[in-house]
Amino acid sequence: MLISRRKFLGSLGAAIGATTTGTLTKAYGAANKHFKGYPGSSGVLHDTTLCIGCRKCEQACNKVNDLPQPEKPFEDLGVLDKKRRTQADEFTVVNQFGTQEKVFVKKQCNHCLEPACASACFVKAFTKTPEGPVVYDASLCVGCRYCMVACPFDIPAYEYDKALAPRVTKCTMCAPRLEEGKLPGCVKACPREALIFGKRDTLLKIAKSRIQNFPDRYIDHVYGEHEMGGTSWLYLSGKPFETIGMREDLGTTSAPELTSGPLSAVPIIVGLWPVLLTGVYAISKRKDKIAKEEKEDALKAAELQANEDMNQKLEELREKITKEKTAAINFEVKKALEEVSKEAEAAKEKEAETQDIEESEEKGKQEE
Amino acid sequence: MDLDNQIPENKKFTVFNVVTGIILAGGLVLTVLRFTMGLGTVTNLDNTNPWGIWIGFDLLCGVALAAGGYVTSASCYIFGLKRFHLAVRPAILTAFLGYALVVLALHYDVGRPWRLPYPVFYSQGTSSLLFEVGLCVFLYLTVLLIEYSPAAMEWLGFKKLRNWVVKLTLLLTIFGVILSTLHQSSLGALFMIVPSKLHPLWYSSYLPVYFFISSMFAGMSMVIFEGSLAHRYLKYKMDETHLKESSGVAFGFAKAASLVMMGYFFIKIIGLSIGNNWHYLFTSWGLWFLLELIGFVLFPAILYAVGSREKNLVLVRLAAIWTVLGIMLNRLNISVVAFNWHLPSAQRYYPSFMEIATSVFIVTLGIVVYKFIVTRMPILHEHPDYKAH
Amino acid sequence: MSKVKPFQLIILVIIVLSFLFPFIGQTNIGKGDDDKRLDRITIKLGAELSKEEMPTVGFLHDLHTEAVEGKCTACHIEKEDGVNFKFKRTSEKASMNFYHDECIACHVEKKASNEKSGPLTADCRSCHTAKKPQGSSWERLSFDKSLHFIHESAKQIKGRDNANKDNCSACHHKYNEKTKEIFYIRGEEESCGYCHKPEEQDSIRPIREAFHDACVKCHQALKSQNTDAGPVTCNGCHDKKQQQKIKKVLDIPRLKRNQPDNVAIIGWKAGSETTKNHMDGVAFNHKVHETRSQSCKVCHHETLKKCNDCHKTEGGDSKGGFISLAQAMHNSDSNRSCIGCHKELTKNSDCAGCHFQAPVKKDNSNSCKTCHNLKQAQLQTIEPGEVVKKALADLLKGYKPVGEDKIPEKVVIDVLANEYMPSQFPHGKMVQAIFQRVEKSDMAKAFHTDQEGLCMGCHHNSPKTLEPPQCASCHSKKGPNSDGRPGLKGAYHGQCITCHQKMEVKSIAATDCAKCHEEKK
Amino acid sequence: MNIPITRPIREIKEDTLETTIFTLQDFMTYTKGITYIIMGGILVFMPLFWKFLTDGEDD
Repeated sequence: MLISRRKFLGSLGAAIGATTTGTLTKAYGAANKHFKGYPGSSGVLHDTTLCIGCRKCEQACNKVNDLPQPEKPFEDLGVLDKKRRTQADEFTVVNQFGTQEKVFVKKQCNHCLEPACASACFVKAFTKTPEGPVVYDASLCVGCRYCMVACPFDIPAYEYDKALAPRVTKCTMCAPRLEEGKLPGCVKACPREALIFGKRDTLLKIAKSRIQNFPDRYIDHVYGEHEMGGTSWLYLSGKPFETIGMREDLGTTSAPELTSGPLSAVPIIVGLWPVLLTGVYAISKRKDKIAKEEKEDALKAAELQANEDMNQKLEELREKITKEKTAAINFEVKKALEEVSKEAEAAKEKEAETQDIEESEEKGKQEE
Repeated sequence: MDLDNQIPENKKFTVFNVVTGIILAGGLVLTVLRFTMGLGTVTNLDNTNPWGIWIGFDLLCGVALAAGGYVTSASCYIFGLKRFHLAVRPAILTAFLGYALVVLALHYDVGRPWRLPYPVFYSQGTSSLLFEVGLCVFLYLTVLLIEYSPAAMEWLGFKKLRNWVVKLTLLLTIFGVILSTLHQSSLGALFMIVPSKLHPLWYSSYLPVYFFISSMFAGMSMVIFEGSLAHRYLKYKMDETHLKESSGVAFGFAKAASLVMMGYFFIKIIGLSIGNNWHYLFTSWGLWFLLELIGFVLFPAILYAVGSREKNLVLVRLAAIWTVLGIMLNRLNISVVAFNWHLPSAQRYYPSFMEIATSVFIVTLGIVVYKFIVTRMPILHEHPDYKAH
Repeated sequence: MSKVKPFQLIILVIIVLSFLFPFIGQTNIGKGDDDKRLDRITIKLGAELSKEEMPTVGFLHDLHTEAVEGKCTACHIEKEDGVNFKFKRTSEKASMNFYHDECIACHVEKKASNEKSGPLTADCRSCHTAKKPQGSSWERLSFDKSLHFIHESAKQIKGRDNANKDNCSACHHKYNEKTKEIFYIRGEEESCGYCHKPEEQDSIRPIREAFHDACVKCHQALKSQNTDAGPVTCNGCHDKKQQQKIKKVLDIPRLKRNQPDNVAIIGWKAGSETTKNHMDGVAFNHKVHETRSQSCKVCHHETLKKCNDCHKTEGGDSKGGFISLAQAMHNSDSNRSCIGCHKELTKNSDCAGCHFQAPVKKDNSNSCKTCHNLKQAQLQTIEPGEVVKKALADLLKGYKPVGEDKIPEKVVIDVLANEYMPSQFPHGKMVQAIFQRVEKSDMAKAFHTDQEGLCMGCHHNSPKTLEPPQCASCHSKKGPNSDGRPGLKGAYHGQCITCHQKMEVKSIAATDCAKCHEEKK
Repeated sequence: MNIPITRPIREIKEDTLETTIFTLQDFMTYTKGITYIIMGGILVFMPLFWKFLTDGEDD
């Protein structure tokens, strides 16, 4: 399926606009997004039944990529006795399998349609080009080696001996040569045409017709047609692929598909967590507030109670005092009336007592 | 009672100083080696095993164990559990240092460390989970720095700025939780791309969830563990509240960790069932998996439960150490031990002495810086000027 | 912190183990071949074992034969002319106790006489080991033509039918269900497997039992008479090394079972007047095909009946698995069919050089005629045997040689010469080598009607001619075509290297470039 | 076989500014790029909105 989109203009508005128009005009459901890779992209068909293990491809690769000369010359076929993998200075290796009937298999980057290295790279140092090759841009690479972890075919290698600017290296399908209209170095060098360069679709057809024409010669499977979402490099074999060092348990799910799940979970977290967390915060805050309010209410109530109690006491006191006063006055009046006729010295003493009572009365008022 | 700048008599040749001195000196030699001779000289990494313990231990374990920062600040500020307040600053500091060291360790591991800002500022590989990890770690490190800064400002006496930053606490905490959720889980999701390389018992579509959930109890255990260490060696730096209430923090986290670990145990079983990987349990890999799951998740979970019920601090601390080891085991299993499991042992990775020494160097560096800060800044006690929070 | 506490120690050990694990866990402890024996008989009592039961016993027969010095009667009950092959009983079922009693009794006896004895009562696990045996080195013994002839011609073997001098009736028999007796009819011998199936069927003994009973019993009997006898131990027949020691007779006289020399295989009822357009009949040389196959079974299944007894011309019936005669003869996936077997023969190193390179496609109309060469009319007039004989003779007459002067001796291949010098191709030598290989075989000569046709092995896709077009006419110098046709370089190398590989021309390695074209200096 | 290498397959139609995505990898990079921007927007917007939402209340 092809998805139409507006060119990414970099602004949020345009981006949102693009997604909405995309969904409105084309109305593609999320579940049926299916990408078939670049139409007309190139690849290489490796027919392992034809390979004679001459290492001419390795030699050519070494030459066109200006790699350092290996310890043992390419004519030394004893190298094949040991299983090898791609290294920083060997973009392709030929391995030998079987003891009686020997099978030779060339190993290099398979140039996946959905490359795991590109999916894993956090600086976009890997690109699947529309022409087919997966190319690497050393000027972006940080050297984290996640691409090497991600690659299901164990292809990318790393310049471990370089201290400061190590690169990840791998076969480029000779992308620079392709641009000049030349064939990849290995394909050109293969004397047996065990490597054919062409459009991937064409190669698939050729591979299938070979299987049909020579059913005894081939395993009925084109390796790379669907493996890890399909690869630009395709393989034919007469022996089960598992026995010639090619994993058959990789499945057909491509790397971007494998990671799309967790990647799509991320935005949801950013959307939900603020809501959830502020919600929790608000609830806990509110709980605190209620608790505080309740506490304050209780305090106020207690205060109120205390005030009332005091007022009552004061009232009682006042009443008592007033009563005493009146009683005293009455008593004094009575006494005065009774003793008016008494002596003048005795009258002076009584006056002082009355003054004392008045003072205490003033004190009570001040307290109020 | 001024706890700041109260440093014990300056004994130069204590055991601690001598040992750390040797390690740091060795680390410097290794640093020179790494940046002059390259990764190939210092590490046992090769093209088939591109990630070793610098990623498995320094990055994965480092990030998981530094989760104490978001766990503690979230429980204090968002969930309003005020009793964890005294644990927030040490936790934030450890988290900050932890992440800073993770970034430091990455400088050793990646080929061109000066390009580490590239994914964020220059060329965004948005389809990569490592991009998400990078972006979040970068942002979270910033958040942690700001969260930690009041302590430094109190020490330096920048009163106004400090008060302004403190007002951001809630916002930063929420940011911290979001960012932590993202990158803790993304670290697990890093391995989603390699179903063909990681052993099926560890590979699961729930990897991100496992990493996130386990980071929670990793963080809590780390806070308890650090607390017990600080209690032992930095007691003189603690104020009364700390001394009185730190066991409360331990029991609180013990209870929480125990609960989360039980949940984690069961979601691991669910993962086993969803992947239909039961038959692997009866292989030697299965025993190893069960050791991790039962020996280092279920067992410490029960230890925690018993410890918090009986208010047994020793048991809780033991459980914390156990859990921390379990987290390390889990992260190393995923990144190193069960990774490339199908390869013959000759092609497997085994860390070199220098790799281990570098990791030890970085951890030691962390302890030294922690000690430096804690002995000077108001981390384990409150600054007298800012008593009322 | 001065004293190491137990839990600190445990943690330390676990950390160390955790680092060592991938190496300990993944180290493969080599499994020896010691456990590979061929004489292991699993003693099974009825159904599947339940979990509570002890594992089955793997009984080593040869070990016991040795211990009792070859006396079968130590364990087997004697019956007329031989022993019963069930352990210490004739036909009744055995039980656990039975085995325990009988086995251990003997072991105890041995022990008592201070000889090396087997496990006793208490050593349950010595016999009942849960350890799975690491496969078996047991090999099926192929009773091929050579072995058949050895038995057929052995003087010490006496047939049950005194009327015939030969040995056939000693083994081959039929069974009368009413009288429950076996009898022999001359000329109707069949393969043992026709009645004796791998498992017991219709109360006919399974083939394994029948063979062991017949062979071992006879060998044992002959051995006791001190005459030259065949093997009596498991090892003797089923060990690969022992099998290789068996004498191979190469020049084997024809078997005598009244079989025809020549057969006319026809798609219509013999003698019936028919106007229908049938395919011509096939002249089949039965006699030659006999010498080419290891046993009659190769073509005839187990029955040794005529093909059209089961494979009827008009569609098949249940007896022939609903496979018609035409299908049976042309099925390219079966080694029993003409086409299938001949196709298999093209994989021989003498043939594969050309045939490997030829794609599977519909055979051309001419190829049918090679076999279908008997006209219906001829068969009605002349005696069929004679017609077939003549047709077969005609077949070989067709092979016409090409004059040597018409074959170029040397061809210089220089169209592509670039990195290397032009190749000096010894065309004549090559052609002669191919001719020689073809002429070795009558079959090849019959099918490749003339030498000119052999040229087309390399000069393929061209009509038969002595002046084929240049390779570059179809194969581009620039490389492969998008229809899958190889480029010139691929075509040359493909043709030469594949042929050398398939015809096992080992003197020239595919990677030895300079052998064919010198390197430019 | 010499197959001319076809150049820009990711054609950009000038009038509509439309391009076609052929690989899931490109699709993920593109959509995730936009999503990251949106995520940034959310992180800025939500606190402001929260502020707006709770401003009237006295804490």
